[in-house]
Amino acid sequence: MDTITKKAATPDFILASKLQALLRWETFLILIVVLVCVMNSYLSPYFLDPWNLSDATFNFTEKALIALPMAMLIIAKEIDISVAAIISLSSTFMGLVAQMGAPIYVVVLVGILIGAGCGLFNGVLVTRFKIPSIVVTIGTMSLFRGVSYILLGDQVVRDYPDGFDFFGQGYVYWVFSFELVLFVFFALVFYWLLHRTTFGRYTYAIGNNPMASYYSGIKVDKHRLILFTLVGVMSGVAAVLLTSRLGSTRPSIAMGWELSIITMVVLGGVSILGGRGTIAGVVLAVILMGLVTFGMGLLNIPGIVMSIIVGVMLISVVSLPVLITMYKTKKAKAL
Amino acid sequence: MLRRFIYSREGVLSIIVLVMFFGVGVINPDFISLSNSVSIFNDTSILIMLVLGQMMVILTRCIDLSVAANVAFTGMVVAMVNQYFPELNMAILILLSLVIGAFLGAINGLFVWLLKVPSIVITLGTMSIYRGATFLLSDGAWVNSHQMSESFIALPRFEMLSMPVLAWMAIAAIIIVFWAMKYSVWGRNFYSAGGNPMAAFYAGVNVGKVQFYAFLVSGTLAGLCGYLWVSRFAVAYVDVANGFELQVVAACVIGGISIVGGVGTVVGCVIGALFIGVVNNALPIIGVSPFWQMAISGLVIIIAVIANASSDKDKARIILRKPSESIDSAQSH
Amino acid sequence: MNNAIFSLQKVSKVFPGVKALDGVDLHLYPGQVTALIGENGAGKSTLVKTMTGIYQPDGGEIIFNGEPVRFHSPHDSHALGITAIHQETVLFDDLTVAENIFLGNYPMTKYFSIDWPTMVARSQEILSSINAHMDPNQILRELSIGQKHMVGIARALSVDAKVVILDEPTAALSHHEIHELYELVNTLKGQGKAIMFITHKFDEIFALADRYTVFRDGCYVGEGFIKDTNEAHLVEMMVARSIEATYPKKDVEIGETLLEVDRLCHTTEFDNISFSLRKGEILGVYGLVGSGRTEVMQALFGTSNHVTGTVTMSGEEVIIRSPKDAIDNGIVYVPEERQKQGVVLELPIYQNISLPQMARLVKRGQVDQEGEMALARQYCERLQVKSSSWNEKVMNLSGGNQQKVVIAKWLATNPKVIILDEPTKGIDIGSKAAVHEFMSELVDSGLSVIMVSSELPEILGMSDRILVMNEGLIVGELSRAEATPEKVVSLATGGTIPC
Amino acid sequence: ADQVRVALLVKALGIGFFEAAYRGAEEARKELGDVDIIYTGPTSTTAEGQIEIINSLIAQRVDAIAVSANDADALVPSLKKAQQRGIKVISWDSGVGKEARQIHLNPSSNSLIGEMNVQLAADAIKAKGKTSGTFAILSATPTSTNQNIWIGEMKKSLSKFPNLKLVDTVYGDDLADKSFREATALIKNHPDLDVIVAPTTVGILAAAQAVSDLGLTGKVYVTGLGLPSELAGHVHSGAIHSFAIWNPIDLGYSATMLAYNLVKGKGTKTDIPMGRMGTLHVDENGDGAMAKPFIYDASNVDEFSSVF
Ligand SMILES: Nc1ncnc2c1ncn2[C@@H]1O[C@H](COP(=O)(O)OP(=O)(O)OP(=O)(O)O)[C@@H](O)[C@H]1O
Ligand SMILES: Nc1ncnc2c1ncn2[C@@H]1O[C@H](COP(=O)(O)OP(=O)(O)OP(=O)(O)O)[C@@H](O)[C@H]1O
Ligand SMILES: [Mg+2]
Ligand SMILES: [Mg+2]
Repeated sequence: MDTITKKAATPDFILASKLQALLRWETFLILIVVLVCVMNSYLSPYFLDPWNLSDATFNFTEKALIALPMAMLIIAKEIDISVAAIISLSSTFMGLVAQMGAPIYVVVLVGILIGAGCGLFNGVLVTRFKIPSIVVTIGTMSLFRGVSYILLGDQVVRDYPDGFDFFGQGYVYWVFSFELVLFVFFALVFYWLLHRTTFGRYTYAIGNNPMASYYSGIKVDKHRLILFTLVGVMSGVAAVLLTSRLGSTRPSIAMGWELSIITMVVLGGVSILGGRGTIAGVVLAVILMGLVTFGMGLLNIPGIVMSIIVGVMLISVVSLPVLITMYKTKKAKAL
Repeated sequence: MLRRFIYSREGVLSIIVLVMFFGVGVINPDFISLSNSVSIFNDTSILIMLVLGQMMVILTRCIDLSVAANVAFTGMVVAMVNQYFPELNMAILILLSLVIGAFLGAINGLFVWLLKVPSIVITLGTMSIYRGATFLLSDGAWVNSHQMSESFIALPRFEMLSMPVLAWMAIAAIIIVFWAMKYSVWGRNFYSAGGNPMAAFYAGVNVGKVQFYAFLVSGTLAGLCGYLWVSRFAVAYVDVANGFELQVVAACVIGGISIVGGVGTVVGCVIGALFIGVVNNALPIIGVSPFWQMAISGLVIIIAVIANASSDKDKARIILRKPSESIDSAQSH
Repeated sequence: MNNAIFSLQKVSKVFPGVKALDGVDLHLYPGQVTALIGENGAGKSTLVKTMTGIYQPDGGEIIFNGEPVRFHSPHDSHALGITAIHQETVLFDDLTVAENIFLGNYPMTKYFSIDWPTMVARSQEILSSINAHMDPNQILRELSIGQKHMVGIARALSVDAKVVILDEPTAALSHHEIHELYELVNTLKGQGKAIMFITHKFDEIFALADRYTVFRDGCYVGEGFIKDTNEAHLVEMMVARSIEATYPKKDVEIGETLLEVDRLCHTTEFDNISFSLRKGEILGVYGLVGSGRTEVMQALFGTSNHVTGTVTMSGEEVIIRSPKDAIDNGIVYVPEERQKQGVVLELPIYQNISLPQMARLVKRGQVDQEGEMALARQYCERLQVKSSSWNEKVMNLSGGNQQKVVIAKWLATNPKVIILDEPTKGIDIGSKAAVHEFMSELVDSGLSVIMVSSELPEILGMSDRILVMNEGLIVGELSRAEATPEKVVSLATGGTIPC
Repeated sequence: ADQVRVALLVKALGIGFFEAAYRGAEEARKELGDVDIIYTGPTSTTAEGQIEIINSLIAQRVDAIAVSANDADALVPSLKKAQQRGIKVISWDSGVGKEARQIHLNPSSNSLIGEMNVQLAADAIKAKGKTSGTFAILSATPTSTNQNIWIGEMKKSLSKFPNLKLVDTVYGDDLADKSFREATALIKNHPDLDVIVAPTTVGILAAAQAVSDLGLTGKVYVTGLGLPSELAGHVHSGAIHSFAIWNPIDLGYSATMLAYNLVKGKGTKTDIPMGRMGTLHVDENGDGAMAKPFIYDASNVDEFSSVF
């Protein structure tokens, strides 16, 4: 223990160490983002165009909105792989009420409420029956989308009220789409929630040691329930945006999104084992993935090749830090 | 003994499967005929083999999401080899599928073993990579039945004792894995490494290596299934077995393989796979609307895991001695 | 000196940031018990792991039977007949007793398969040879902690060992079981095995050991024969200072009744628990391991379900359904399983301290980090937590300091009743004294303390009043004056008070 | 002169039919000389994947997009945006809502396809030596638009075939294993079934395989839409008597020609030239259809199996 040098226990020290922590993974991501930008603008003359970049954001904002609460959920040692199915179910219900002639605000409200309901349902199954969340959500993934199929069958709903297209297609100012602005807003909200509030603190504590958190008076199950519901709510929000962007609903909407969302979160430096990760990391990972796929799209690289690249990125992201520490300890031993 | 089985998780599950099986038989008596039972088993064989591999992986606290992509890649390779060298002996092709599958599994296993990175992330990555590689390899083209040699297609269909080779292969896999998991040190290591890695380490078990073996076996079986799949459906293309990994994991979960490691039996996972097999085969027979099928399978999974979870609850220890119990225990001494 | 069967010479082991072993020597002799003594963190367990091939030493030599050896894995040491019972229970909850005993060393048939019937039969033999009666086919999860320890011991005896290493084997055993263990050690000794025994309890050292070796901060300090030494000498070697009175119980004026528990019942764990606690009192709760003390305390703290009965604080009934309710009512609990239930190892000290009262540390909707820091500083300084900064992860603290963090966390909530469950379990003599001293201070400042302990001297030395539990029931209550070791043990093992 | 850049956006890469269409597009490129073809498509057949690609095509300012859509409605907003940015949009094979494209090139008219599928079933029954019989449909997913349109057309045209009876419609989701299982179940549930009609390439293959595995070759015929290169084996084995498909090469060729001519402003509102394929007549909805699907059987399948 003597090897550790004494440092004054002052708040400045917290700040310094916070900065230090931030300066690792996130800096690395920022560097890559810049690199990708430079490469993309070098490789394609179309890359550095505000409208094109703005268009590119549509490819990830909805997924990114779910990645935010998903990051918190994974930090708290849980996971939800039913999110894409929640989008489908909540879009289906929006479609049904829209068909009955509901006004915009009702449609939106229904979308968000159904999302919240699905999240709550996941949360109740996880906390009430003490089943691992990955197992629960494998089941509800089929259940939620299955219910969409029951309700809609082979129908398609496209009679959304006038003006509903604003959410997924409208612009707030110049090239800034409503989706993008909403994402920035929620990124700030979740940053505040995770890093500034007691709720965020509890999330880390639970993710690191649920038992000790419970013994410290945290209502662990309630917290998990809220997190699942939050993921549901944001899936509902994403469903509103996606439905509005597509202008129509089908049960097969958002197929396979869960994996890209989880990929974003892991790429952002959130530990899949819980307890570690930041919103800044997730946001950067989202931007990185958006830029990489958009850049490759401009070069017309087939999607399946892109998925190879994303797969390699994912594996490197978790392996690199391990390799680096291995190398460091080897060096330390040699000394 | 029998009573113990009936009350165990496996017992409850097999009763549910049997009730389902005969329930469908009431609606359509042909369903429970011997030949149809064989055909359901045959249809489930590939799933069973993949589930056996996945069980080992899950026992060691890992998960292998890349199995379906492995099936697609290996299937494509052997199909293409067969297409260009139709004279090549089937034994060599099967060996090839085992080797390729094992290789892909080993890649997962090495990352988990040597770098200690979470398997869910690794296999999520290799899942995209293997399937992408299938696309690059085939350039998106299919290999069709008439491009495959006769023996390539005939092998899994060849009937012995009125059961196809495919089903016999599954039975062989079940027996081998059952023996290994019960009677070999190598197999018992999966339980100890997953049940308590620290203690396993203290007992001289190399946990990382055991995890590596799990991925190796899972990959090898997936490779074999790759050949079996393209041969059975007589076509190889990029999307082969797309999304099948979830069915494999679901079968494990239904079969009572604990996702947190260390608990699960071969019997359980075979029943879990048969459960899915019976549901898959029964739904079209009893004429359930295709729109209902997905919701039903989701509901079934949820109910099964809830049942599994609650059957665990009674196992708490008891300090207080009820009068009757103390007599019991006194007698047993 | 050269007849040692197993020796370590100049062995070192480095962990990132810690030199756990710094060129230590150790010799074990056939037919003799060597006690290894040292404070918490002296490197004893690390040495055990190095001797059994779990860790590879960074320097030095291991000599077995006069020949240098290298253990690449626990397998190698096992093959030479070196077995160990580790400090942590390292068994498998979901496997059978028999398999737990033979795991890593299965009996095989000639067809290369595990011979289950033989395994069960031999387990039965070994278990009855140590007087542990259980069904080898039972799943370990269904056993009590004490029984599990017996399985651990059976495991160490399953091979024909030449060297047996016991790392704090008695920490979780009951009085009765400890005596059986003593007998066992003597039998093994008689069979000519070399035994190493690690413990923090001096009575055990003097009762069992022939030789001793002392470590301090990863360094070898000295060794010798037990018959040539005494406790004071050993303590001085261990801590390089002398320790004063072991049980510094202060006399505090005892106030009115604060907490009353009335007919607390649980469906399976305990029944009809009634007692009261007064202001400024230390209430000791004694019982054998598994007698249900922890369960009762956890019920008071709101962590167990299926509990009926009433709890009154200062005359008013309170309803406690979760730890939060308990904390709100001024009852806090320092758990037995410190690392699992007490601290969040990955979080810094200051965040651990503030965890139970985050809600009070909010400024403008945000966590007030400076307030948090101030709180942590105040209480950690009061408890003299040793750390480079309050921003250090709890993971990097020694066991005793982790315990202090837990206590600091609770004191910061201004509790009325503090429940300490085995507060000194696995804590060395120096830290132990500090904890006891602190307990005295607590009651002095107006708190009431419930102390669950399995250590008789501690119970007798610190309590104002003693409750004794057996098989889920309170079987007796003794005042400080009437309590004697015989009375307490007799009650705890199901007897009545001898007159 | 500047190159005209035409994007051929397909449902997903790695589908034989679209690879063949790409070859047709390449043929058109060679013929025209001043065209670049961007052949692209998502990893799996999802609308979201196609939209991402449309966004990148807009960014590249291609001159025209010729799309075979995974979803007739979901692509509408982004294709509209493409049009606003001055990109010519046509759909082919599988169409999109008419507000989102200028022309839709049907491989053949839907009613013709529907009728032809029933005709194929009738032919198969005749091949069995029967005059009347039953058939069932094995479709792709329950939500795939053109499948559903064709099934609807098949049902309509049933009145022209009084001797045919449709007994069941099932969905194989374009998955080999599920289609196989559904086909097997069809045969078991309807012991007197004569023909399975699968207007989808995955389905027809799986059904043919199921029939030959059950040893019912000659008893139950499979027919529908498929590619000669994929089905030649089953035609020879006898599981398939005949099947139909339009020529994907011609389709890709025509789509490219149409896109090019729209960019160049050639042709009139109702008639647009498409090179060697003649002129496309467009109706008031912007729909145009190519010729009748071509029927393949044992006599001609080998001739084409090496082509597409
Ligand atoms: N795996 C490890 N990684 C890093 N440091 C370790 C590790 N294991 C032990 N240490 C450190 O090595 C030192 C010696 O620990 P060890 O467990 O050997 O002590 P001990 O003498 O057994 O103490 P106790 O009486 O509390 O059991 C301590 O400072 C401990 O923190
Ligand atoms: N067989 C067992 N397996 C796992 N945990 C056990 C077992 N027995 C007891 N425990 C745990 O150990 C703790 C102590 O249990 P209990 O209340 O029965 O004993 P106690 O009288 O407090 O004894 P001690 O605290 O000395 O172990 C509890 O947290 C309990 O959950
Ligand atoms: Mg120790
Ligand atoms: Mg206790």
